[in-house]
Amino acid sequence: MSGFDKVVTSYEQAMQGLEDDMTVIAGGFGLCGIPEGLIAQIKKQGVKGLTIVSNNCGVDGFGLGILLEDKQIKKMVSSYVGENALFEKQLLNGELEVELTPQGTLAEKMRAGGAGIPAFYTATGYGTPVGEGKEVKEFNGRPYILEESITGDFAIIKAWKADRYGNCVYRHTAQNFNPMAATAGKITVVEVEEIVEPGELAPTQIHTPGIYVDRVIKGTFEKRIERKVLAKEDR
Amino acid sequence: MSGFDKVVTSYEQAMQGLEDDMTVIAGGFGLCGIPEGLIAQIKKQGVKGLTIVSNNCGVDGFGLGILLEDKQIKKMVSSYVGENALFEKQLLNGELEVELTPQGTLAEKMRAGGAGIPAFYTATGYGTPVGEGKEVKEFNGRPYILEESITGDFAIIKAWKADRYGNCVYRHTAQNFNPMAATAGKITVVEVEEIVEPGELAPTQIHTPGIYVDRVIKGTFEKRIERKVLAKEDR
Amino acid sequence: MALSRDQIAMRVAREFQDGNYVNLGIGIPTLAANYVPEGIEVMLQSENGLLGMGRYPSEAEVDADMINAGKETVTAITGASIFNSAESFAMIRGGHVDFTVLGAFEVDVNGNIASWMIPGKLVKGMGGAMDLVAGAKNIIVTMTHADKHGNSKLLPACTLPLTGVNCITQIITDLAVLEVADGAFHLKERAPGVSVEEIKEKTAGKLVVEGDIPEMKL
Amino acid sequence: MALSRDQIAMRVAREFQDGNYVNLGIGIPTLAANYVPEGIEVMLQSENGLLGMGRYPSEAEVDADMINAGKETVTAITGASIFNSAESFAMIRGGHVDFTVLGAFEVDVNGNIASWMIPGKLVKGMGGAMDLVAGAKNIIVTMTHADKHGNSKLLPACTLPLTGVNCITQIITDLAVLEVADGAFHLKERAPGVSVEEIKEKTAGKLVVEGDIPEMKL
Repeated sequence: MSGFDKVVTSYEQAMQGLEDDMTVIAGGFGLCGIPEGLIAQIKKQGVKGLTIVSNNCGVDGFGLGILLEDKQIKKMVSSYVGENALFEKQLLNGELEVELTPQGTLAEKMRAGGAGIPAFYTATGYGTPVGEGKEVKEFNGRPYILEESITGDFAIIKAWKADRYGNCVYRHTAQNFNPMAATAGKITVVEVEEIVEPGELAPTQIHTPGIYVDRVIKGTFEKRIERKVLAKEDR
Repeated sequence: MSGFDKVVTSYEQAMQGLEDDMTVIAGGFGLCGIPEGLIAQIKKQGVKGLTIVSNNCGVDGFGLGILLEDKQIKKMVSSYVGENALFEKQLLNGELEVELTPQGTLAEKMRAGGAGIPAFYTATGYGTPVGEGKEVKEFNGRPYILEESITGDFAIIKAWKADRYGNCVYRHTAQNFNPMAATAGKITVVEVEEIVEPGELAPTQIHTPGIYVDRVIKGTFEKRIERKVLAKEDR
Repeated sequence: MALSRDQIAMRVAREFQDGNYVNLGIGIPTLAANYVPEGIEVMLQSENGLLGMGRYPSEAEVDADMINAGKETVTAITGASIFNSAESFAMIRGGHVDFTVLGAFEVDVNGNIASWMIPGKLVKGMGGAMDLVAGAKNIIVTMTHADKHGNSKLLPACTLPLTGVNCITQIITDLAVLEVADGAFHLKERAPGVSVEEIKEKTAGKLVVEGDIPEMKL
Repeated sequence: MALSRDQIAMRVAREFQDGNYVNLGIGIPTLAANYVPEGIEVMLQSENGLLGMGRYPSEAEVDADMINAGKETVTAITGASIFNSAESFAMIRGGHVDFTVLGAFEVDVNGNIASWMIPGKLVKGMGGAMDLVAGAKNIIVTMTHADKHGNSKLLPACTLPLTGVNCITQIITDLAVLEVADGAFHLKERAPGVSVEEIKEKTAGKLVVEGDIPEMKL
């Protein structure tokens, strides 16, 4: 009766099956809500030629940025990048390809990928470089562009708590892209702060139902803050 | 500073602005999670020619079924209907029009309507009567049909609790279509069992953020059960 | 002898593997939940928004806010999750549900299925059936092999309006287990005591019979 | 005299009505939150998934899991809601956010905006800006009227790659408040002490000046 127990105990198990040239969808916004240990494991495994789909690419030395160090990333699909010098360098060298995608379109592409919607129309990006070469159709007199969904070989997710069945909840704004990314991976791996027993999470309050999750691992997190800004009286 | 206080105290206020020939999107699945008092108010107002978008049309004498009594409904957009004799009669008489829509497509059309997605592709219904006349496009060798989103002049919603800002939570499976319907109304009215103060609902546990909600009213509910089935030992 | 409804359900349940997420349609499919083999756990998805559907409630547990896709009162298992209809069909359409079991009026050799509409009769709607047949990874159709007049329901081409195209790969009837591939039904098992001849006779679509056809284990 | 950054923000804040949901971009737009008029409440949406963004945290309140769209540590107000990025942009794209305030490099007489990409410079990305300009009901662009070399940013046609087309209706600069309609900028208000002549001179796109142009109230 272990079919629903998604817990694994080593990072090797967590990322087993990851190979060169695969597509990995990663949750997180900036350095908030990122699966730190899973990213470290990808670096350790040394796989190359990865396409990474994630809103950002971390910073120098932290987050997805560490995968640049050994040139493991072939292509980034993101809405905002370049918070790191190494990224900039590899991009200008032509060692790294970037597909810039509007943030909302990126979130919707992941959701659509997980939901069996191969494509959808959006006004976002029409008439801009993002719309170039894409199908245009008018609805109620307004032009929209057709955007295709995204799925990945792996999805790597950071949640707050998960139960053994893979049901997840996220903490504060560390939710961000994680729930959509979790639906869009052929293999979805969740790194959590705490593993709880089934029943501890209220059924209506689960953000990611376990059906989307293949593996759960308990991690430890540095949770580096990108921009610490304090209230005036505390500065 | 009353701009975010969505609470109204009468059903007249709750449904103010509803007129003949409008489109109303209603949450609920069968008789579960339906805004009983808002439906009663529509009957009382006596508006005619309504298009109602809802997964079902209630039963004789309860739920949306009561709007058939005075022939207020011109058209139903639903996935499953005909649990009531009056519905069947009006349909066969040609007094009522029905647009049958697959359940998942219906849910997605409401979500898309609220999310500014005018249309999306789905495999559901391809090659069936549902797909007739719709645009077909292949993705990865599989044909999909283009489905357009749905929005309404009003959305009527049943939630468990809402705060004054309109943040809502749903109880058990009474959630169903309510969250999507809530996003797709020009005016969204929520009938709840309990009104709580802002802050009583945990921010990450809110199912429908108040931005989608225009009016909140406290109702009382009969909560009729359509099919009471008991465990064998209790029959 | 032809299988009973419960026996068909028993045979269906033998397809389940430990850890499968399963959506069971109304009727025979629902019965399959009663026959999940020892040592195997499946989690039931109900398309109104419940993953981890449990047994029917006791009188004290009855709650109008807790129903299944058949609008019956129901309970949730420990570890269940509850969500909205868009999320529920995202699971289904997105291929996250491992098995869907549902009934049908007709199935044909191309894997087409008709299950929701009989012209001339009142059409109540397709509910979630079209989404389920378009989305699940594996679909099992359960039905009687022939209607009460003896007319085959396994056809060269469906005659009724379709629920889905090219989507059915497995059929479990009161007489046989069949796979659908390459424009034919492939006979895999027969009900205890039912002859290959009888199955041939009641299968209107092209039937492939290769080698010895074993009797079903229930 | 040309307005300071804070004065532009003050003028922006006068556009807000009680009960508005507002998304403020980085820079001058963010400052507008400090100048919301007495008796008016707005709720701030941050596109990383927070409705009801509050002030910056005290040292004790700092939490790596609580940030805004600018990746700054932040707090939530009582009655806030937190959700995923798809839901956040459903709000934006679906037109549920009343106001978006954002900066720009250029705006033109057709309401086109360029704000994210300068060819030859490293392109960091559009983030959520394209979704915001495509989705919000009302968009206010805040920027200096001209660049530091004196070149107008209000053009007959944008020269840089666009962020959105036909979407800008209101511009608040250090010199003026303008509306965009019918292929022209319409001057509505001027900064205290700034002449219509100066505004004409620094507006490269067609400018319509009708009647007396009042000074802004801050």
